[in-house]
Amino acid sequence: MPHDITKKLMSPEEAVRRFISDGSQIALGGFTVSRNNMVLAREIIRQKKRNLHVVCHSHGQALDLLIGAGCVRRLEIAYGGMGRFAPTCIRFRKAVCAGQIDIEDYSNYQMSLRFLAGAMGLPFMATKSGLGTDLVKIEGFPIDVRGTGKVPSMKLAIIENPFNGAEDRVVLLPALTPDVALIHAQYVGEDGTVRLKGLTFADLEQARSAEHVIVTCEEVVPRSFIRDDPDQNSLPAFLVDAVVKAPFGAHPTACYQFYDYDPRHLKLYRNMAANDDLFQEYLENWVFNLPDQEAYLEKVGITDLMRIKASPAVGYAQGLDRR
Amino acid sequence: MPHDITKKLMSPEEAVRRFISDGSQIALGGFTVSRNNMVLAREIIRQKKRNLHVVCHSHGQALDLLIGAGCVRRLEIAYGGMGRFAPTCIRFRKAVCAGQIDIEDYSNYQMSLRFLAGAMGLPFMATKSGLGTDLVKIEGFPIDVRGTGKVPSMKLAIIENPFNGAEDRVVLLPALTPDVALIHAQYVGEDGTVRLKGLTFADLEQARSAEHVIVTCEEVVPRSFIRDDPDQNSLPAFLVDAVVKAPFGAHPTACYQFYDYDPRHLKLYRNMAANDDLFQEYLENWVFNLPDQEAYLEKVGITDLMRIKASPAVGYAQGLDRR
Amino acid sequence: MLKDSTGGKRELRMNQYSPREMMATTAGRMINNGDVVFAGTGISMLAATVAKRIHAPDAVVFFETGGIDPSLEELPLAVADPRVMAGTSMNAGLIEAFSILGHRRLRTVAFLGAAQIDRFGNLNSTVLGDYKKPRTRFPGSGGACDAASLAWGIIIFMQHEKRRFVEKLDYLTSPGWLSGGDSRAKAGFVRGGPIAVVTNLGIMRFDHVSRAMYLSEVYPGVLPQEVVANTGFEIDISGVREADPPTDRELLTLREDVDPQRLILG
Amino acid sequence: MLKDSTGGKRELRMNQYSPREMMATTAGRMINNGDVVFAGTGISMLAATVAKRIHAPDAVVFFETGGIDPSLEELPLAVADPRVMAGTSMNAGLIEAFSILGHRRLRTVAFLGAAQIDRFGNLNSTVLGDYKKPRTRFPGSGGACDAASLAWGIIIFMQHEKRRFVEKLDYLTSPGWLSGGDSRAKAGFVRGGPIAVVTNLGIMRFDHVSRAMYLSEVYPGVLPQEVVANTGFEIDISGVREADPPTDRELLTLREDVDPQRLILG
Repeated sequence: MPHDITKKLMSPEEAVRRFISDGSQIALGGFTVSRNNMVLAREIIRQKKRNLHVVCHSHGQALDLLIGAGCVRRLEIAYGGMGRFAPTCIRFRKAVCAGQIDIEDYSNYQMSLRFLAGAMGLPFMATKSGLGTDLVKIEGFPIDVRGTGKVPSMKLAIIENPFNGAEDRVVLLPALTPDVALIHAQYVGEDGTVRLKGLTFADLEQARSAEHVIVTCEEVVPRSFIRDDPDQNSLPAFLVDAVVKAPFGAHPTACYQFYDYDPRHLKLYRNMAANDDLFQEYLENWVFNLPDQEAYLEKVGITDLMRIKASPAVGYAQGLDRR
Repeated sequence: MPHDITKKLMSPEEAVRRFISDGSQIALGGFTVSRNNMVLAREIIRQKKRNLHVVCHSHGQALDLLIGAGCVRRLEIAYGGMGRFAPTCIRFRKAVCAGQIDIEDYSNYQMSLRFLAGAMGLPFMATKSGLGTDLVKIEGFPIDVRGTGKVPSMKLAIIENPFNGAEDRVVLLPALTPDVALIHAQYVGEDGTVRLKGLTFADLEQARSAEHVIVTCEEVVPRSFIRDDPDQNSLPAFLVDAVVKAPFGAHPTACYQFYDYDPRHLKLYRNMAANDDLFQEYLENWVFNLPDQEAYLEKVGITDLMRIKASPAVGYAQGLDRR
Repeated sequence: MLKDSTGGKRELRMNQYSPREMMATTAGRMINNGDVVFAGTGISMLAATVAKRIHAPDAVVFFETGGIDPSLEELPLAVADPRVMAGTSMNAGLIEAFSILGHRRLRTVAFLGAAQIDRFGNLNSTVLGDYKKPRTRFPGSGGACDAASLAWGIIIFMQHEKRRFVEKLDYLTSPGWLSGGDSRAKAGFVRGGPIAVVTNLGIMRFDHVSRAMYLSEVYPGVLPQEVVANTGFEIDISGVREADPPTDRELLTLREDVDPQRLILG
Repeated sequence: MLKDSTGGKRELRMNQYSPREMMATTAGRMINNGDVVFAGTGISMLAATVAKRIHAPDAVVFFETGGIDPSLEELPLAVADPRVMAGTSMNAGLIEAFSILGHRRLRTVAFLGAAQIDRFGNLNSTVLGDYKKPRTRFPGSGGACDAASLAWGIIIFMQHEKRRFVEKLDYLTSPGWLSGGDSRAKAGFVRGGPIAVVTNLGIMRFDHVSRAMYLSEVYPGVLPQEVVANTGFEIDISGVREADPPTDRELLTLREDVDPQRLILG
């Protein structure tokens, strides 16, 4: 059968080894508490990838873990937070204040437009968002990295709208074309087609903008299932390089229709991330000492996983104690 | 119940009367042989709207009928054809050759980008498509209409990519913000939510770019049905001004999962459109002499309608004689 | 304003209410029926939801993440919470959400918070101290700059403290009225700007000409001088009046219907 | 090249084939396994489908309308035919389709036709005569200009007639090699350009330096001079060879599997 995924199906270990190098520019899918690609984030840390250039819009857990583990050198971002569990991502804040990472601030729409430009093969996108703010006035990246690697020659450009005359100024945002996009999906068909359920955030734009795409998923489903309603599908097989079957692969963040975020784990993380020694202990306990996702899930334990299991009626865990 | 469509549900007659005026800029949804909003096109002709400024990408039957009936003054378009039934739309060709309409040529991607820019509130979109061609070198609209009404000040602009230096030229395309978009959908929920099935073409960008949106539909379905899987929905209620229940509203073009295009009617049309007198007869027989969609469907007849009824297995009429 | 000094938060009586309850109901009243509300989490969720349940049933709540008109049977704790994906009219993505936010035919009202605000309603949610070597780092713009740039109007929630109401922002993340007067239009914006600032002390609005912030209302029991003392720039208090306290219906809706777990009410 | 002079089209024997069958199989062989093929209707559908069924099972056919990898159990007669929406891996829209077309990581090959072609493979599908007062009007670019601008490569189908192979186009709708040499890159394109022109007489390709069209292959029974006589500009025929006729398998697949109704084969 043509278009099957047997050649693309691989372990997280293989996917990270093959598609991510030191210095890679990687786009993180998901949004704050949802569909963070945690299984790949933990594997990147295990493989001690360094100097990553992360591009995302609003991101949370995977980003914070990667930064805390010292994998990230450069970051283009709109928001680093985990909602009520960490209004500002903890290791992110520490790293920025300590000057350990170079950061370039954009807004969510700006970052989404940059991914969309890359996805559509357009050189840049124009917007009015940000005029008059420090987002358009202040560059975060040092001048000497400008134009090197995947860093654009300017953060952005402000031009006059040629259709409206000098008074009408617009912001031009350079396209993003990351080396790899990391996406966690609910379903991948045996034909390689990807289906996201619930909000897609900017995952599709990120995937379409990237040179390579790794999709981890909750379920690999038969071709007949995924092709039964193609209107619901999100990415064609030919844009995906690696498929990793990883149930609960977004834990402790949520995966709509499969499981909720895990408030107990996120609180545990928050407490340990606040302290350098405890954070190292977290990395040892939850990343380095665990060889793979199976071991991780064993450590989380069936009780906590069942607690966050989504109700099929609403797609989250109804009545979950989130205080 | 909030968000219901009782205030928006109306007849084609009322929808056209309220939202379309002489000179309006209207975006036609659908694509060549599919989901042309025929029920509104016939009503616009009945109400003798004049000097319409039509904007579309690849369009067929509705466009040709509107042009033939003398409703259109200006046209921005990428393609006027009906596939094998009329490689070039017949009345369209006649009107262009006779200088009866002003025409501005773009490509499909260019027009789609212009709708997307309007939908996203962006002033323009950049692309490489068309560099070096007459599409970017020759303006079709007379100079004296430039900058008037909804006509942009220039067809397009070519600039140097500020991120890459002088050698890298790009085409800037002005956003479209039509007065009205005409969309034919499969489903509208009682909460006003619109669901398109099959290919969406640029319908969603057209609707989101417009000041007003008229949606005709095959079925009005209960709120519980449309909200059961919001991932499948296409437009929120607050972007829709009028909902018109119009079964077979795209006939003689196709509506995926409901009916196929009607080869007999399209051949009838082709033969009559080729001759000015016969075309007037077509308009009399199929538009002016019929008060509404019910009368139109009675005239088409149940036999022909059943012949094109879509198989639920594939969404079109399997084995339909299309020679 | 009565603080909840009785201990049991769940035993608040109807004639008592917390600052958060006052803020949520006050802001909720600014929502008109038919508005399209760009909600964040926290108190803005309460404001939007209480408005929808009481006087603005046709208001539509949507999130920058793409969730449009969710049923909100449980309160989301983040804009990407799966609770914003349930019972929606449509699950879209960021591109669609921000397109809606800036759609010229919609009266979109966005709720924002920030670490700092200046007299023209410009906001900082990025850093304190020097941007290149910050004293502390906040999450960043997220969609705040986009909302402040593109929405029909924004309503800002703040804790009223001198260190937050500052003469000069450490970083201008989200545009308010910029440097006042017509500077916002001159910068290139075609609409928008701050409507009001809702704090734990009262409501600030902006002069229609100078675009400078003034004190519009104080909550019952708050003195205008308290606002002056907690504001780091000069503020006109000459036109102040006392705000209406939450009604019984508003409080009941908030406590029993919108946030029974007191996840946000605290 | 044997014309079907026997009358019964369905009775064509395997050693007989029509020009259309020759064109479809010839172009089909230019598709590599794994290519992402931007198909139009007509003969390009046949070429793509016969390639997929024989030597390029992993090639993916998609349409500018947004249909990706449809099952094509029946032949679509237009790119918006509901037959391009059935059994697909994904039903998208134009924006997604053109994004795929230009995607730098994909080897996208587009099939195009036109009313006129020049020596550098530039195409006219807009007008004959003056643009402002045309002698006749064609449908226009549609996605052709986009495909010729953005795809990895294009393959062009033409009837080989002098009035179609012209010294100067009446209107340049879709960019080929523009004025030859490196003019395409200089215009701002980062890839693409015509690979071949497949006509009822043979196959034309383009010199790698001058980018001028030359005759690469003639069909069995066609003389190179016939090509010269039907070409409105000078064409190099010095390297011509005879093309391989369709194989039995190709013809069987075309006739019995791909287009049994002879909707396109005629």
